Amino acid sequence: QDKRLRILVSPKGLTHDFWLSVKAGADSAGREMGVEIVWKGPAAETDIAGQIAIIEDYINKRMDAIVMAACDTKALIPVVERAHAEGIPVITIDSGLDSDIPLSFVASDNVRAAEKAADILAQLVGERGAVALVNFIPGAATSIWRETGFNQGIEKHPDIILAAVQYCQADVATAMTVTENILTAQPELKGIFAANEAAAIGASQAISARNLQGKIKLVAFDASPAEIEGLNSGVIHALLVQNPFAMGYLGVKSAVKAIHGEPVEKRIDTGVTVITPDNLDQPEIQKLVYPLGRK
Amino acid sequence: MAEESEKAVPGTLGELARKLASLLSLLILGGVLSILSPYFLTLDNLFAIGLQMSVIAIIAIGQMLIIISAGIDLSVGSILALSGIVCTIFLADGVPLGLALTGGVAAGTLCGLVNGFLVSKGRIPPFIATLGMMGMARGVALILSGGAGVQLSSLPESFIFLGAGRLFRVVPVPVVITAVLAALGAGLLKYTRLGRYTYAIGSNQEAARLSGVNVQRCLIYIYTICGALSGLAGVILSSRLRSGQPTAGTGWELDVIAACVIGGASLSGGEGTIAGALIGALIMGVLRNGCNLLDVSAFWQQVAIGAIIVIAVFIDQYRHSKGAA
Amino acid sequence: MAEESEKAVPGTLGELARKLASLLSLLILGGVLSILSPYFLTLDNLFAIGLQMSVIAIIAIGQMLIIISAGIDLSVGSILALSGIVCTIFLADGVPLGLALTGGVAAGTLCGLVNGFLVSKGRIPPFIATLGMMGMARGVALILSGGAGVQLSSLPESFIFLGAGRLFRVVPVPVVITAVLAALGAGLLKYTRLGRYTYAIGSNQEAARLSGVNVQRCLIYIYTICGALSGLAGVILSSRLRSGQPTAGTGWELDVIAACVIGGASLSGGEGTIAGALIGALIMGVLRNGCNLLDVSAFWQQVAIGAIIVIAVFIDQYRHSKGAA
Amino acid sequence: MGDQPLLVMDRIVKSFPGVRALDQVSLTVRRGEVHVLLGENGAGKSTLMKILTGAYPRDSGSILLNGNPVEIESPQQALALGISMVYQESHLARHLNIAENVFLGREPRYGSLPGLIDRAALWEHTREHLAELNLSLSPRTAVRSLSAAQCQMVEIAKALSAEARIIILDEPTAALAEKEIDRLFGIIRALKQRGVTFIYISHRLEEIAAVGDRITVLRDGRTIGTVPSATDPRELIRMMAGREIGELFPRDFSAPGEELLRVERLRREGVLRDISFSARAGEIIGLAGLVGSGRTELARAVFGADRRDSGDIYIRGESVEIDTPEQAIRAGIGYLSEDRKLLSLALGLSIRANVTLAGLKKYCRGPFIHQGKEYQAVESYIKELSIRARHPDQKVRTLSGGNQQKVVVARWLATEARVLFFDEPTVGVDVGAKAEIFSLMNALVRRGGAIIFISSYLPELLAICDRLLVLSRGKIVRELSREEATQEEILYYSALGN
Ligand SMILES: Nc1ncnc2c1ncn2[C@@H]1O[C@H](COP(=O)(O)OP(=O)(O)OP(=O)(O)O)[C@@H](O)[C@H]1O
Ligand SMILES: Nc1ncnc2c1ncn2[C@@H]1O[C@H](COP(=O)(O)OP(=O)(O)OP(=O)(O)O)[C@@H](O)[C@H]1O
Ligand SMILES: [Mg+2]
Ligand SMILES: [Mg+2]
Repeated sequence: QDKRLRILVSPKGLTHDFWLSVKAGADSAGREMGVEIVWKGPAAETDIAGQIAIIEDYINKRMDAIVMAACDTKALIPVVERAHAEGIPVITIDSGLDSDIPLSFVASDNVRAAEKAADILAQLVGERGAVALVNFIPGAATSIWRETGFNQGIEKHPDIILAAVQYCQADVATAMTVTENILTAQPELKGIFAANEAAAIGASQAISARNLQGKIKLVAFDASPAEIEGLNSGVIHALLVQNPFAMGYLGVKSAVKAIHGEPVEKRIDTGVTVITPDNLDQPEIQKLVYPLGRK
Repeated sequence: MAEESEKAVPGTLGELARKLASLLSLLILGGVLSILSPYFLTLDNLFAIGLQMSVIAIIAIGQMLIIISAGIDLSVGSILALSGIVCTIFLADGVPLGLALTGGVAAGTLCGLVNGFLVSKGRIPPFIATLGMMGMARGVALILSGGAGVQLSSLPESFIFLGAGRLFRVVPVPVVITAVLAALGAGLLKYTRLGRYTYAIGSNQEAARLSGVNVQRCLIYIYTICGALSGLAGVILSSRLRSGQPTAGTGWELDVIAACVIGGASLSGGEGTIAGALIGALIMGVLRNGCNLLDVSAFWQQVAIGAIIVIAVFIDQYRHSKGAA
Repeated sequence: MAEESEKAVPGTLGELARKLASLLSLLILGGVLSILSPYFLTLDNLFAIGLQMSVIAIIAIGQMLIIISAGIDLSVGSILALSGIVCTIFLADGVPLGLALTGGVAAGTLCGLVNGFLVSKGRIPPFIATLGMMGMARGVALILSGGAGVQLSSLPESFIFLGAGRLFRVVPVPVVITAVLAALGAGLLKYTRLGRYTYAIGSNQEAARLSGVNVQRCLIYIYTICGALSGLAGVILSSRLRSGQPTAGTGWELDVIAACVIGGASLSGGEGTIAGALIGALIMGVLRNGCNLLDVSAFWQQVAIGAIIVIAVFIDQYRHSKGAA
Repeated sequence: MGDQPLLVMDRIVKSFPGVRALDQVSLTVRRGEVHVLLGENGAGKSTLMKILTGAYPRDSGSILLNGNPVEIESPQQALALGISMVYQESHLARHLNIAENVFLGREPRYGSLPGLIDRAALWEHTREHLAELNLSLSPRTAVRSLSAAQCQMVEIAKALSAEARIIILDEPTAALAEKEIDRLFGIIRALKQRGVTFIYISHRLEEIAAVGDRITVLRDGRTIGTVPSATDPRELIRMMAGREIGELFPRDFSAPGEELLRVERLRREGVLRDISFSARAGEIIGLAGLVGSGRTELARAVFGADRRDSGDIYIRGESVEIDTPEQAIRAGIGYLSEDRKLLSLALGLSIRANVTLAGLKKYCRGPFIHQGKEYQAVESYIKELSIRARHPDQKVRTLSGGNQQKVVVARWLATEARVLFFDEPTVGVDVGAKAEIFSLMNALVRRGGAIIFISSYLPELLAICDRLLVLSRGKIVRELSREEATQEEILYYSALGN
């Protein structure tokens, strides 16, 4: 039989460029180190039980290591404990666990990044006026962290008020609809923070459909091609970019180390970079935005 | 319910009362919102609602046909996504616009055709056949797009016009398309054999068969039409979003079915009108819009929309039985 | 389909054939998987499937009752989440375990009771009543939890046991609970008045009413039972998840209904068994598990599951009509 | 107080939207009598009885039982007061078995636990009741597999088993043949001895004389009067209709023309055995036989509604392929089925949609329906068959039973079919309307059509058929010419194969 190591990489979701970049990073590490990567996540980011079932099934299939972005900080602890008991090392990426079992947590700091987003947005709108938050899934950990961070950030700017918070369920069409409605209800709105890719794309479509590009400042998370496009065309003013490629890549690398019994770093911060039209052309930014080269 | 139906108002008067009941819910809702929010009754906002709802409404027209025939189509949301992906992939590959649009709609039509075959020839209950298609169409959309949105580097003007254009600089194009399709659908139901047979099949399939209706062929037509409309809706949505989204329309099947039922359709078949589907879709749209305008928190919004759906149908039901008892 | 019912095999023989047909699908599926994957037929894996499916299966028992009565319950997933939240909030507040569990189940029961009232007294079609409840229960779950999962600082041993324990160190507790509830449900359907009335209502509601069956009360019981079972499932799930999750069970209503229909229920009522619900739930579970064991890519998995659901019902349908024609 | 009437319904009023179905109707029923309700289709008989059983609420009026006013708001209350009813429309739960239907709502209890059913007792009691009706069916037979007549017998068993003081029978014999009817009458008489009171609705006047004591006649939702059952039938008809009815069985016999339909060696496993016959233009052929003899099956097999195992069908001498009803209709064959509710009517749709369903192509240009032509045709049928309706767009569900039946008859008259199978077309139809239906049948065959007429009501068959085919156990055992045929003859041959 094939003696190649097999590593399960389980993201929270399968769609959107963010997770595809994580996959690209994982695959790239897999090729580099000659291990087989199995990419398997739940259909929706809210499907915690689905992720548990996947991890269980792959424990039963005797994977050599598990790299996962946990759909929930607590709920996956029991399966991870089981993996530990079976001697399968676990590494968390992007979204961690309230447990000591994962040998490493490879992620950026969502709260801090969202706080930074608030600062940037405040600066863009001139430290005064109403702004709105288009968040993604109510209840999802990342979504909560970003909302928390954004709120903390806004509090530091006394003349900025957060006028509306809506959720888009990580769906572009819904994001467009809620943004349109916010724009109707808040004619004085100065800026919007879109907390993930779907929210950003939907919000930018709504803004350009009303010819408000430039008038409404849009700051968003992630860096999908559509968002870069928005940055170029002036609808989006700043992007907070994590490094999903690095998460996937370093996650798998740490997993391989762990399998071989080598020590791994408990916390690896992959950082957050702010991209604006000004720094977009810099080579290191380009590498971040197009980890696999331009399509 | 058997009890309720026995009290049904006969003839056109009852139909009218029924239609008016859901229309009434819509008007009450609109009235309340215009008082509560100064932004509600603006032309911009009304067109925005129309625009937001047009995609749902187009699908609801097809879904209404299926519900009248006592079926159900759970795959509409997935078909919408698949068609959008097919269309945008074609566009991204430089296929001429006309061909790309046709391709998108054709993909939806094909899915509908398969649904129709499974239901009629395969005798698979519509719920299961379309549940299967729901998974398959979504899966194919994800496979084709690789899971990410399909971005278009260059956007043909006329493609944008489809979703974002305005006729005479005022009326959004999707709203116009919806109106035209609704008129066609209503005409189909009222003035053609297929329409009449749809009601007959939904009311008593065996009686229709024994009266010489080719039930299987009718069902295939109906599901195919619904697939085609979902496909068209997907193409329009992808024009609005300026991209193909493999996850678009997730969960919309329930919204669309709710729109039909709020608009007076009965899931046991034989009842329903296109006007009802439109009113139902509008009620859903106005509700969502209203909650956003009033900045109802997202959590309370779920509670409110759930409650109002029930209340809207309750009013309908109540007036209905009142008028008859 | 009217045609199908006419050809139906009379009496118990037909029932048996029908049951065997879905059992056959399950066995074929299991057989194929044991050949394809060495991991499938391990005790660990079989218990894992049982554990994963037990929550769905418990809800499917309740859903089956409702489907037999010609209704449908779309709110089961939301009720599951709400019950889990209520139970874990109580636990987090230091309420004794027994009370917290009761509270969770009671929340589900209450939702079911409201469903029952809306459907029976309010004459609201089940689809709409439970669609409304789906929004409301989910909204309340989100509000109570503030949108985040409810974390428990200390976890009572016996709470963990409920979802993760093993009876005699072997059989997972949820599997045992499912088996007991299934036996009770099957007994209810077969040996009690309520059970027979459920079939009668689904078969011909007006006939049941005219025979002196208190249709409204029966419906209230049935929806309440389904709510209670969803609540219990929610409590078990929150024990498995060691937290309350406001988004748990999203979209599960379709899985549960599919399990029932695969297991031989008809959405037009009057047909179905608890054994069928279990087999249906198992088929769904084995499918998912099998796709994981075989490393089917997630997107293809959606296609495959969609296709196999259709095929499973097709086999059922085919054997059914074969046996009768 | 032996003279006090058992039941008094006093000035009952009931309106449906747009129609006053009952206008101050009064009814007095004595203890231990069989009280007949008579009236044209739509007169209000069923509605009055549904008010008595709590199936409908009444608008005003009062009900006295033993002189005491009672409120009956639900079927449960009526049952508790000892009132049970066989409804005109079948009300069986098709997914349950016979025993469960017979005792639905009154299951024998098991032990002290609430809600448990004593299944052994359930089977046993049901078996007794079935035996009483001479029905050789297992109590566990699923109702969906029963024929219309068997269903009707089960409904009767259900009403009788309730051990009620008042039993209402709304056209119980509509689907039954001679033998079953005799048995039913025997049971009615026996129960009468035991003090049970019956209210009996039927359109068969000679039945009424045989079993009834007194007759109350309704017309247009009003009470016309109560008379003894010995009253002259012509007088009864005059009371019902308010006018004289012409000939009851209008038919002019003439020499048959060319052969329209020929069926050869038709077989269907277990139901039909080697059936061959032909029908010629201008003929009405009767199909006689006992319940379950396969008459319905024969018609369905020729019509393509059921699969055939073998057999050829010729139209005007040419072999035709008929596997579906659609093909049959295209070949010019029609089939009016015996169960109007399950197999014929789209109850939720309008009269118009129902009447034109089978012949819709006639009113179409391409795929489009010519609504004007359609309305015109439907309105003319409503007139010809005197369907009591306010508008062609009225829902069929809101029509009285007999009027619903007329809609089905109109549907098949409205097709261009030249060969029509009429399976119990006169079920529940009043005397006047029956004459109208026969006269339309007569007109149809005179224009060169042929009708194969299935009826369990022998006087009808004898009066209007050119010849009769007697079926027994799925085989044609005898052909009788109009001259040869008598009731005794038919019954003799019907029983032959058994
Ligand atoms: N549910 C209903 N809604 C509206 N009208 C109704 C309804 N039921 C009956 N009617 C009307 O009430 C009148 C009386 O009907 P009913 O059924 O009592 O007649 P009937 O005497 O039993 O006739 P038949 O001999 O045909 O059975 C008819 O005009 C009928 O159309
Ligand atoms: N749906 C069915 N499933 C199984 N058997 C059936 C069904 N319908 C009828 N049968 C059986 O077929 C045989 C003949 O049918 P049927 O009773 O319809 O004949 P018929 O001569 O038309 O009598 P009827 O007077 O009842 O119309 C009977 O033995 C009956 O029990
Ligand atoms: Mg009647
Ligand atoms: Mg018959």
